[in-house]
Amino acid sequence: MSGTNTTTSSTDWAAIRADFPILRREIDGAPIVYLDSGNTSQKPRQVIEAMDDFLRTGYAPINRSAYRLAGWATDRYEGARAAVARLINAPSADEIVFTKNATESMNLIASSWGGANLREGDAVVLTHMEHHANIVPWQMLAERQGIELRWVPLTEDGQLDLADLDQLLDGAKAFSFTAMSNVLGTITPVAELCRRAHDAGALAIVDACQYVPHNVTDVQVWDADLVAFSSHKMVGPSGIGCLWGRMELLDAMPPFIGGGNMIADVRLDGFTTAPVPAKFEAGTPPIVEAIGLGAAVEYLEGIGMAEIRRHEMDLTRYALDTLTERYGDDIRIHGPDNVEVRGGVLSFEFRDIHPHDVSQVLDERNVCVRAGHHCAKPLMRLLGVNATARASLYLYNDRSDVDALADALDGATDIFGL
Amino acid sequence: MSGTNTTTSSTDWAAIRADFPILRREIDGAPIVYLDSGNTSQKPRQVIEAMDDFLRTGYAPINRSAYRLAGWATDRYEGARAAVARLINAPSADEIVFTKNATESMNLIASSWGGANLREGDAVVLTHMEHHANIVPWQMLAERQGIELRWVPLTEDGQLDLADLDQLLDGAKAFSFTAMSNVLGTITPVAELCRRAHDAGALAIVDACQYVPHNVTDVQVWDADLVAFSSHKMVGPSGIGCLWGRMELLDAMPPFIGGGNMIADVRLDGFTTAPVPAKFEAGTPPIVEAIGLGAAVEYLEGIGMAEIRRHEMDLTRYALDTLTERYGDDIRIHGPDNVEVRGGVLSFEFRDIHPHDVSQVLDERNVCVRAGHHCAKPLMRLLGVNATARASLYLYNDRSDVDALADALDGATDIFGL
Amino acid sequence: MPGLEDLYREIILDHYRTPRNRGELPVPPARHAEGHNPLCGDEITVYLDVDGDGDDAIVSDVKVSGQGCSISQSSASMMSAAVKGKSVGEVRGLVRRFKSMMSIDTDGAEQADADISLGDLEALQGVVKFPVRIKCATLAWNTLTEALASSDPD
Amino acid sequence: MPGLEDLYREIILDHYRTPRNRGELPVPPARHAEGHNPLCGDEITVYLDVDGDGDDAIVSDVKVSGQGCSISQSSASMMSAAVKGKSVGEVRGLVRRFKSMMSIDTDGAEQADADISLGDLEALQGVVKFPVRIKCATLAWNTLTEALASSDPD
Ligand SMILES: Cc1ncc(COP(=O)(O)O)c(C=O)c1O
Ligand SMILES: Cc1ncc(COP(=O)(O)O)c(C=O)c1O
Repeated sequence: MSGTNTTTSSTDWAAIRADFPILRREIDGAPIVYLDSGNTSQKPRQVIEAMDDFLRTGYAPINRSAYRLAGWATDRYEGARAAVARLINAPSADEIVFTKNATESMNLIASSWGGANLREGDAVVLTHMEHHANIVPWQMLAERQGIELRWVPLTEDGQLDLADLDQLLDGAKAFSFTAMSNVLGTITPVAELCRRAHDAGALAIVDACQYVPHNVTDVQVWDADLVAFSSHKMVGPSGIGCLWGRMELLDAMPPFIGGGNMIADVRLDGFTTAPVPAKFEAGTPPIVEAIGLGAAVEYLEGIGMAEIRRHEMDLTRYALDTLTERYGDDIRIHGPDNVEVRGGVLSFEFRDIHPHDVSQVLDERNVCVRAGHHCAKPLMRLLGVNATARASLYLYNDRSDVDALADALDGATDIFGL
Repeated sequence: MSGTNTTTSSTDWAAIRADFPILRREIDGAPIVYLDSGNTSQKPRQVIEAMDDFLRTGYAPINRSAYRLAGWATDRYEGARAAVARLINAPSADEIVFTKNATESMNLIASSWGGANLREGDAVVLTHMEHHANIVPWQMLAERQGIELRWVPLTEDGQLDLADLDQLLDGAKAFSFTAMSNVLGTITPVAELCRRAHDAGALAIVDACQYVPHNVTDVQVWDADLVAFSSHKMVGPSGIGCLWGRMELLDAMPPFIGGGNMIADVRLDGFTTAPVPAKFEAGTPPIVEAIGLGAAVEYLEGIGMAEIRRHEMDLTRYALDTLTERYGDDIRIHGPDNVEVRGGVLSFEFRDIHPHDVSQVLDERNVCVRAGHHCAKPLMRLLGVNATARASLYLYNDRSDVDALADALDGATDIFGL
Repeated sequence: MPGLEDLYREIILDHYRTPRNRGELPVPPARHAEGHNPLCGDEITVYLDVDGDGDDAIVSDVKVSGQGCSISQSSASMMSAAVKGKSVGEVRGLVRRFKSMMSIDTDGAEQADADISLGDLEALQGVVKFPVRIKCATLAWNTLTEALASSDPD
Repeated sequence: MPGLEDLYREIILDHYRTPRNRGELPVPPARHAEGHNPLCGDEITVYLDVDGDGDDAIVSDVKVSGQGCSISQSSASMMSAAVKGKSVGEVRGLVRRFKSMMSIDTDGAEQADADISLGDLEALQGVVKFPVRIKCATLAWNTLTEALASSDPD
């Protein structure tokens, strides 16, 4: 398993930070304080260079041509698949499907698995903290096939309220839930949720978009059925996402996007499909992006996911403490206070200032946070806000970034005079 | 229009070739002769550097966050959309949808437009020279909605046989055809085909994947309704494709992939969609890839599409002549002989040697051609082969590449002794 | 970066803190439209009472509801004050004039409306220096245009 | 690059030019399976007459039809010659042995089958140096495995 035996002291976090060229960029004479990794992460030079080098010396088509350059490119592409499989401990690299992003992965699941297996009246259970990527595809399916959506409620401190879970799961065909909320930071008990889904005879589908980049992921320990995540949130390039699924499931699912590469044969009157994963990778795939993702996985493995998680837990604790100590009741941070069950995502209300204005004021000090609904409008309504400001941490952040955030918040007081 | 008034003499093709770093790579002490651009094209340093630079200094989320870095990135992303619109003379940049590849664009069309507008028994007309990307999505729709597919046949020399077109179009709801065949090189009379589709009350859908990279494209002169193409075939990065459509059409089409960015609002009981193009761009888009595509368009514009077309016509003529002069009846090149109606794609049979073996022998001299069915199995059956070898040219190729191909073919004779 | 004082002018903060014409109007007879800013989650609803027909009809009352940031809320408040009592034709001119100030292309209409006074709204000029906020400033105006275009209530 | 003579051995070209056991067998009683190499469009069908049950059953006849490159065709021809008359158990061992020569992981089965002689098939060893061609060489073998596994014809 990746880096589980690295000891804390061995990691030079300053050197890691230095791997990210953009963090050395200055705007108005001061460096960028990037606190928007929950949105999309920055890339280390190792990833940038792998892509650059491949484009300069190795670019070629995948799976189609027989000359050596094409063979080597295909090997690199498949190597990236193997790297992703290793990262999440998938039993086989062939169970990794490359998509364009986690959103496509979720749509593939809802449309292909859902389309083939759900009938009018069948229920799918979601939670109240889902990202739109794990809501809208099911609503689209509901429009087409009349399925019922059920929602797991939340507790006061932003965890899943599992009191009525068995009831919700009763008769349900699937339970699709996030492993970590992109708004609250809440880490859900994935293995337990998978078990309870299975006990109820439902499929366990995990949106691991916020989880994989920050934690040791083991889909076999989870005993999940289908798992979606994105490269761009885990120091990899944009333009590529992943889907992992158990082979029997993927094998039985109909294709989602049709075209070249996903077929065994095409005749005027119909087509037959290629084996998984090709079946789900129609058209020219994100070739350079896969190479970049492979390099990203190697970069993360080099540090160790357990080590990254420790770093982020430490930093999250520091952030929670610093902001509360400095601003007391003037700041309200959503989600659990216990960093054992939360990642480095801090959504907050600051006094009565609209998050958009908070973000504007922070931006004057180059502090980059997201203000908005974070593609989780149902959760926003539950929280009683239409937006929050959100600072999200990653392996390249350190305490100075948290301090910069805390300092910059003072600016908002000056302007809005509250 | 891009470069229509550049004169032939002004272009330094050697300098252009030098822009492509991979063409300087040597394998076994000799440079690569890349003749597989119909599959995927190589990238100039201008595109590679634009992506590299953006990753090092400008990477940020699109359309979501409000700090300046994110605003600038969004501007660059939208700038790429405007560049693509300019390249094909689209009336508005908002009519350009970024997808993952042309295959997704075609699936979006078939699933969204087709799904909403076609009923059991409705007919869609395709041609016998389509790529699987313009066949399988319609077959998938046929499976779901029972539509009928009709096929325009080909003439002896690999052009569309339009003798019975009106009959085929009679009562059809859409005519979806390629602007240029990826096997035969045939350029189809797109404007005429659009007109005849419209006369019959059918939508005109153009697979312009092989056309846009090599020709002046004007979707308004064509009077097309929906047009699909890919970045990676036009010196741009992998991982991004394009769809252009008339705004009224796109506006009326339901979403294809659901999730973040494509919504106006999401509630537990349903969602409303954002305006086009966001409606069709769910999830984190190919950000870096769009920046690269924008740079690719600028690169092509800098030379001028008309000028590129002239260069390729000249080279195609040279290739047809050289190969026929050298090998006479031993080589059979598919497709039209008139370069006015063919692009630089040369599929051929060489003696009785299997294309895969031809490609192997060529690879020993670093000559990269594709051997296979080129994702056009119905066309292969019509040609009576199960594969061809295919050399495809682009702006960075010159006569030395054609000569290298002709020379290397000799090697096949030595081994197979025919 | 231009100073934040260019953005957060006193008059803007005043409209933000004390928004004019907040509330709803009964529909019908009022027309209304709802606007979203997907970037920040802002939602706004504009209600209009319009008396008469065509460009000469008078916007006799206007109300705005919803939530948003200082820029979108103050812009909505100033918009409401500016359009109340004006004719539909005048309101359209004002919309064009405002959008042109926000440097949004209005097909050269700019010249024709150059003499329309924006009054308090001039304070929003500073937003142009903060391009991501332009959508905040124009949300109310786009929603106003939609409300005007929404089919006659009866 | 390793020389092409490593790939195109004389014995391979011989099997390519004069393929053994070409044709079809009536189904049923024969079992059959169809294989595709999506890379190059090669298609192959393997027909088997199997007498008896289980691992001791005998492959009494085998035919191969389809089109393909020199490597896939010669591999199919050599395969057909090698399996004809062998027991199903022996055939399975041969498949494992061949795949292991093609450096395709067969879960350590390699050792157990190391003593199985490949005969002419050894000539295909050179394919390993041309990784993209491995799929050509194994197409017939994968199709053979499928044909063996295809449900009893009656
Ligand atoms: C004519 C044609 N259409 C569609 C496609 C599919 O493009 P992509 O693989 O980029 O999706 C291709 C390229 O493979 C093509 O040549
Ligand atoms: C929890 C969660 N799920 C899904 C997504 C969608 O990922 P992507 O935008 O890469 O498709 C995101 C990120 O935006 C997310 O945070």
